[in-house]
Amino acid sequence: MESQNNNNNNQEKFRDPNLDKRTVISPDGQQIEVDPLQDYFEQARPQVHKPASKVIEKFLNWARAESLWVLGFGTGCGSIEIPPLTTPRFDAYRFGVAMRPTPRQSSVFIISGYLSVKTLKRAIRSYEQMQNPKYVIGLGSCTINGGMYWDSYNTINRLDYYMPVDNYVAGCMPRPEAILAAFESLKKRIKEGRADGANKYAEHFDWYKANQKKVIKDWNMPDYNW
Amino acid sequence: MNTTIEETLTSLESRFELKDIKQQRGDLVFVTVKKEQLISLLTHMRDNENFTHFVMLSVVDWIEDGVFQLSYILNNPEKHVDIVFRCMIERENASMESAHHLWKQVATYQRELYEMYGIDFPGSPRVHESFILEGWDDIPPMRREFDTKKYSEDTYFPRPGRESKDPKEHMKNKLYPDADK
Amino acid sequence: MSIIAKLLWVLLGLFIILNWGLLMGALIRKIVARVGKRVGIRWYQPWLSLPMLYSTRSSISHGVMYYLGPVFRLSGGVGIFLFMPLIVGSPYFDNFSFAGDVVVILYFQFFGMLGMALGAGEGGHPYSTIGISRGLAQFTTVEVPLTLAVISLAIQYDTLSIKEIAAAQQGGITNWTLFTNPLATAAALLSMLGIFRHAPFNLVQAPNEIPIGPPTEYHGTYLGVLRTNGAILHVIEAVLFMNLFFGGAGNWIELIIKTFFIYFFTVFIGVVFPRFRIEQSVVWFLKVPLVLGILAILFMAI
Amino acid sequence: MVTPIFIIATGLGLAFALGFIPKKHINLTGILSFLGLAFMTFISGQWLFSYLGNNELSQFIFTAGARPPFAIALKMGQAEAMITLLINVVGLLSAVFLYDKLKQIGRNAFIIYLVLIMALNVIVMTRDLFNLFVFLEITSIATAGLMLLDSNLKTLSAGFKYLLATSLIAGVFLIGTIFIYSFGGSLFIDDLTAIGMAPLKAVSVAVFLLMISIILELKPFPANGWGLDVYQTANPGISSVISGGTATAMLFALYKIMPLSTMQSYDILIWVGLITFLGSNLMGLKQSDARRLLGYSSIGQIGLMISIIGMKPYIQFDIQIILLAILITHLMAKAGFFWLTGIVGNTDISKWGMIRKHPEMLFLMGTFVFALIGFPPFPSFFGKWQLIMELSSSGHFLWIGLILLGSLIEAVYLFRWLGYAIKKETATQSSIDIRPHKTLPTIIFAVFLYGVGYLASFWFPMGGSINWLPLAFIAILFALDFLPAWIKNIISIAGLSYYAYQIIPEQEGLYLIFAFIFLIGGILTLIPGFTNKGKRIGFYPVAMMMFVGMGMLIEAQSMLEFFFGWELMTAGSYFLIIRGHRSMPHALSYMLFSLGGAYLIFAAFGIAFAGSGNFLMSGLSTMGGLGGIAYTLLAIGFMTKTASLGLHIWLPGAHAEAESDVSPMVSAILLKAGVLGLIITFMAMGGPNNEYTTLPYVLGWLGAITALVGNLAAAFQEDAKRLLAYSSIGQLGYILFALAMMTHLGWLTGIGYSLSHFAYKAILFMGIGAVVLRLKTHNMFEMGGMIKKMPFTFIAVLMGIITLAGIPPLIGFAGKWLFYNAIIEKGWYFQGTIIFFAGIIAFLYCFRILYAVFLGQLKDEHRNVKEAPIWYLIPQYLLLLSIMIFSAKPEWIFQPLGSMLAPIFPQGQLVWNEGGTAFSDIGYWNGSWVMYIIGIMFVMIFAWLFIQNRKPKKVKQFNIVYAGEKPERPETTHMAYNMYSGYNKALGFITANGITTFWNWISEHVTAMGDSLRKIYSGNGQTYVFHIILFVIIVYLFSNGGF
Repeated sequence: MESQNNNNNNQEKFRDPNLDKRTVISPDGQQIEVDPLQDYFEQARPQVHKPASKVIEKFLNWARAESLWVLGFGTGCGSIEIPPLTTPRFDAYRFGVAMRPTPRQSSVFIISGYLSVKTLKRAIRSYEQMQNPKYVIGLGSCTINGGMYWDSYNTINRLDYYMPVDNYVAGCMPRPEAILAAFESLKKRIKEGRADGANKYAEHFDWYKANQKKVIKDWNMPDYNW
Repeated sequence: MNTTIEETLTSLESRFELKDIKQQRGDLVFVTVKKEQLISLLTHMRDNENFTHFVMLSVVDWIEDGVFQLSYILNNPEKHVDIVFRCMIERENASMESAHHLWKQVATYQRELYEMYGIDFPGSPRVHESFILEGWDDIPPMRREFDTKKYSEDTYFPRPGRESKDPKEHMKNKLYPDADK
Repeated sequence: MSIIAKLLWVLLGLFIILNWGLLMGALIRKIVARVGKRVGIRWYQPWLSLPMLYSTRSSISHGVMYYLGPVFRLSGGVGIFLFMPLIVGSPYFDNFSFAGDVVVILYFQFFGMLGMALGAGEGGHPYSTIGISRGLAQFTTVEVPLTLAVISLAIQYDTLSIKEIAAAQQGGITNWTLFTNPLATAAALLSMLGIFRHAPFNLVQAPNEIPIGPPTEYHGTYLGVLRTNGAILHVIEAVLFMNLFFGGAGNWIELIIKTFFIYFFTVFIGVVFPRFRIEQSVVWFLKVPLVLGILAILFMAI
Repeated sequence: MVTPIFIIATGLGLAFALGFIPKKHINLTGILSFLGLAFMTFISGQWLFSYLGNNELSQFIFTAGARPPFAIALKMGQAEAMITLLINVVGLLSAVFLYDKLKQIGRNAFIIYLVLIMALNVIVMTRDLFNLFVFLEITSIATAGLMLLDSNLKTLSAGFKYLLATSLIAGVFLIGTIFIYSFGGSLFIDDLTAIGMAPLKAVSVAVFLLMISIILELKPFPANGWGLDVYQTANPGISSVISGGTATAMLFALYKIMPLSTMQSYDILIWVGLITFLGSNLMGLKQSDARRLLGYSSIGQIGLMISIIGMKPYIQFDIQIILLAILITHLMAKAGFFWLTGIVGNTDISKWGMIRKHPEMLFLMGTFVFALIGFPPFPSFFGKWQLIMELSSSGHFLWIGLILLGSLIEAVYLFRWLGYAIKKETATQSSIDIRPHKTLPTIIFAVFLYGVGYLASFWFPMGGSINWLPLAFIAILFALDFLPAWIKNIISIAGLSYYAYQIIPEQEGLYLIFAFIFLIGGILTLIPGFTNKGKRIGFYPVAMMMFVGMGMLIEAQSMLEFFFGWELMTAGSYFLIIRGHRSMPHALSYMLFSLGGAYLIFAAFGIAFAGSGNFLMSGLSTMGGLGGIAYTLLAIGFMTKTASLGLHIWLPGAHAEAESDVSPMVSAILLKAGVLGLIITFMAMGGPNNEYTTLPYVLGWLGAITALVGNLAAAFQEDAKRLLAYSSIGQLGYILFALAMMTHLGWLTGIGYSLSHFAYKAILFMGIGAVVLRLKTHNMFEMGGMIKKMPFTFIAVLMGIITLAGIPPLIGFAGKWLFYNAIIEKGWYFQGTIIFFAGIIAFLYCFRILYAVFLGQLKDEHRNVKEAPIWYLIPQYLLLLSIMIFSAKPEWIFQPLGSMLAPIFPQGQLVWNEGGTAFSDIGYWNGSWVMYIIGIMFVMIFAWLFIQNRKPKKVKQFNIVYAGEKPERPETTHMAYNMYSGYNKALGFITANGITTFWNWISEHVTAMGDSLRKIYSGNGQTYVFHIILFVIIVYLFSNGGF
């Protein structure tokens, strides 16, 4: 399995000392070897979760679509466009959109602008910690094709190579109205049952991982972040 | 020490080899010094001339001349005067004496320079650890021989169909299509 | 009444309370939104969120206690409901209040808190623990004025039975504890601010600082259970105050109106005031509310 | 019958004869001396035997066949026989101990030694004043001679000072004798007594001189610098003769001449004695030299005996018996102790840790220390008991106070020393000299002490009713200490079970409850002991001592038995506590608080005896006019065990540092002894309608504040066991409060709480103890994640915590519910609110201990930790089972409890209906229904969640959302250190260490006082002489009504 092949050429150079194997002495004097990656983190691959029967799924998708819980994670400059959503002028709450502070409880991940490699690592981790079903909105040109950072040495060009994206919002930067429109279009997608990014991610897990690992040279985290 | 910046420079000249003294403004002077004398000069400035504040350290890549130009900017907080000491170092195996013992924060600048330009500062704390790039394995990205566009195309899956236009031409064509005619 | 019938009535009561809790939450949020010149959520939003949460396809578990945490929490909420008489004089909606008096309810609050705290604790997230330690710390002093108020009531009515206290307030608005024992009511209302944990006493969840405190790791079904509990608990705590201080409820309409205003009171305060730090809120409850509570007892005992 | 004149003859004759034996036959000299001493012993022994058999009249022996004043009269009565026997035994055994020393010095040493012993015998027997003077001189010369034999500069100087002082004293005696003769015309004491010439002023001066000189011989404080140097520098063998023999003889001499004097002189004795007792012990506080320390102790004890002689007119009981009991204990223990210092060979008490390598020596030392303090079963216990009772019934409470204070101070330094010996690490190499001729005498005296203790119990009223069988069992356990621990554990459990089987069926009412807690609890807490490998030297006897002591509290019909049991329990628990890892200071403070408390109880018993005239426990309810004081004393005394605020500072350390299976014993069980005491006190006060309303009121407040401070302090602890210990303080505060309410519901709460506290605190301490056992740390922030490793322990601890916190449906809630009702009924609203506040604060530490130990992040080094040993789990789950049963059926426990309390508190009982609902006047509660409802609901909700969420992915410890990062180490992700920092900022001031500071202040000042007193001992001979003269003058002036 490719994700097992965690060693690129620079493994030694980018060693994360926190993930080194180490030996500790237990209270009764035994030596215990700790392999942080194995012992601290669950690394199992994500599973594809079959939708429920059609009628029920339709109802559930409606419920999901009408209560979108957004992870408050600002990745790039677009994150400044998100807070206005909760203000009286735009008031996303009336569309069933709410902000959540933790990935565990969120269903929508807005990648708000360019993603440097460093941020990508955190974004992947947060994305993987969200529960199925989960949706991604790519905000701004940068997530589509790199935007004004298209030739930067450190910024990714296409978000959909690293995680399944449901909606892109073009613009540099898109205004909050555009984001609201994105929510509406996402809702439509969900209700139609087409927003199945989490399962897509699980199905094409190896491909996504390979892409991720191609740009993240110092891969120092579990292959899947539960 | 009620000296003006000119007097300071005069007194410095008697001790160090200063070249290309250029007074940009009343309170800003650029001076080029030799690599070997730089650290002792900085020390002197800090201890005797009251230039106690280290503003920043930056670098210019003169690839044509085969040198890096390091600029150490010092500030005299009482007289509000800045002096910039420039220092040329070889581009090949670039290395410079570390100044972190004078001001702690210099170490951070030096880490950045090492990561972005590959200039080594032996002895500087944590200088070889990655600074803002996590897992960079190519030549330092800010060196001018590094082709960032090619790197990006090779690495980041460029989306086909993207067009790049020269902004000036594009805007001209868009706004004044008839200007040339 | 046979036990089956009893159970059915209890379930009916629970159903009403749950739905009223969801609606009340939505209404309150709507009012708060209007205060901020927003439109606010749709009134049926809570009914959408619950299926959304319950239908999460994947979930994780940090361990047995983590799994049981929401169970404890909801048991706490439903338990208080079960021991609470809802409608004065109604044999159908007095639930299992024959099993214990107000003391049982006061102490059963801890059941859910402790279970939830342990569940969140096993989640292993430091923010959860910070939230819990703040919540417990704040709760210690929140309960003091309430205790004093309940003692004052017990002296006043010579009983600890909620049913009897509520029954004693029937026959006109002037018979309410609010008017017959205003000091105790004031103490209890202030302590209620801490029980409902709106601002200025919402440091426990402190959304901007320690994500959301105890339930940081909870998601999906777990969170659904917690939200279900929240809906029930808010109403039933309000019912407690209603029974003790605001004359109980003769019918469901009365219950709905009274609980709404009781709950709204805390929200209203919360909209107006900023958040306290934990050492400030702990001490705050030992100042004015405590003095009010002591006066309430002196007032009744002498 | 060999006439006592042979004692003199043997002594003198041998002394002369030895001179003729050539120096090289030193062994022959030695053997002859031993034979002589043995013969002297035999003579005394045979006389004593004859007196014991049939109450013969005392024998007078007139030398030269004439009556006084023409000849010297000796008397050999029962007392003389006893005293000479003691002196001769000490002499003989000391000689054995000193054998190599004497032999090394040579023939003269034997001669002097024989003369000394003989002279002491004569001092006891003679009835002639001049003869007394002569032998006083001989004694002092012989003593000095013996000291000087050991030739070094220090002994030389000490011996010289000794000679100087004793000559002066003898001079005073001689002047007195001359006066007497000139007025009375006789030197025969009995004749002089018959004349009855005391009223004459001049005579009284003469008698005063006689008396004061003998007192001076007994080294009264502060004119005793010369005597102390002797103890410090002389060979321990000699010291034992001086302390045991010479002092005994002198005391008897004093006793003998007292009939000559006036009543006023008795008062002098009392005050001189008491001041000596107190002053000498005070100065012992800062002493670090073993022998000088023993010297202070000796002088103190002798001072006590002087004062007892003086108390003769005030005591109805035969004072000889009291004196004898104390004297024997002092003589044997002190002689043994001096020998022990010779055996150990290091005189710095802080270095005595080396004695640990020889447990039998440690055992001896413990025996002597406990004997000296007056613990049971030693004779001095009975002596002091009777003394205090008698003084009390004659109304001399000041003296009682001084005696008890002095004893307490003595306990401070002796127990500190014992603590060093048991616990203090010492780098010094062991240099213990355990040759048989050194150890044998010591062992003999230790054994004697126990034997005489047993005999002594029959000399005193009610003493015979003490049940010695369990004590014999303990003795057997001591003897079997070489066996592996598990065998001893089985034996102990069997023994305790048998004891329980004997006691429990006989009990009824509240005693039954406590018998159950003490004995069944004892059995349960012994079970974890099976995990111990090896021998666990010394554990089982002392554990049994504690449990037996508590059993005796239950059994006790008389105050004597109760106090006997109380002291036994204290001693046993002291040894249990000091076994802990860093327990030395905590064990000491435990012992001091316990002793202090015990002495207060003692004093109160005295008052009760004065009031009721008998020793029965029922006498406690007839206190005479002093009820208020007596009950206060009792309450404070018992509160030292329940660790109420102000008296609690010993508890956290003692409980936390104790071994894992000892903590539940001392916390769950031992504290209940204090509760039992309080219950007895309150019952004696007369139930609900007593006349002492202030005391319960004050205690109620005290209990409430204790609960608050204890719980708050518990919330701020980092040490898991300390947390539980502070929680015990808090919980005991509840109990005190509940009992102080003095209502039916209050007591129901208090006793119910005692029971449930027993159960859950045992579970918690065993659970946490097992964790500590496995993790080898007490710090909670170093633990974490144990739920995965020790799930069964977690369940038990969780249930314990739920019970503790009083959350329905477990039985702990019963306490809370009852509290509400009781408080409102009683009208103690504000105290009650504090109690509730404390109860809610309990949640802080409840959560903290559960979270920090069992939840949160597992540490790397604990990955291989195993579940707690099965022996820890068994008792926990047994207790848990009982908690569950009574939670489901609270009426099974509270209904019988209620009917037990009904005779005492008929008002305000709970009413139970058939469905198991309890009705108070204001509230109602049905434990069974609450249990069913919550149980069924919990299962249903769990099923609901399970249906919704069947297969959650099990993840590992770092799979947490961490703002996109990943945690680095479990240590930095476990939020356990200073968990309630905000709370501490707000309310932490309440737990500021004011009380500890207060007690430290007291101990510092007392010690400093002792230290400054010591400055009078300049070490200068002239100064000492000046002291003596000044002493005589001052005492004279005082005896004549002031300056």
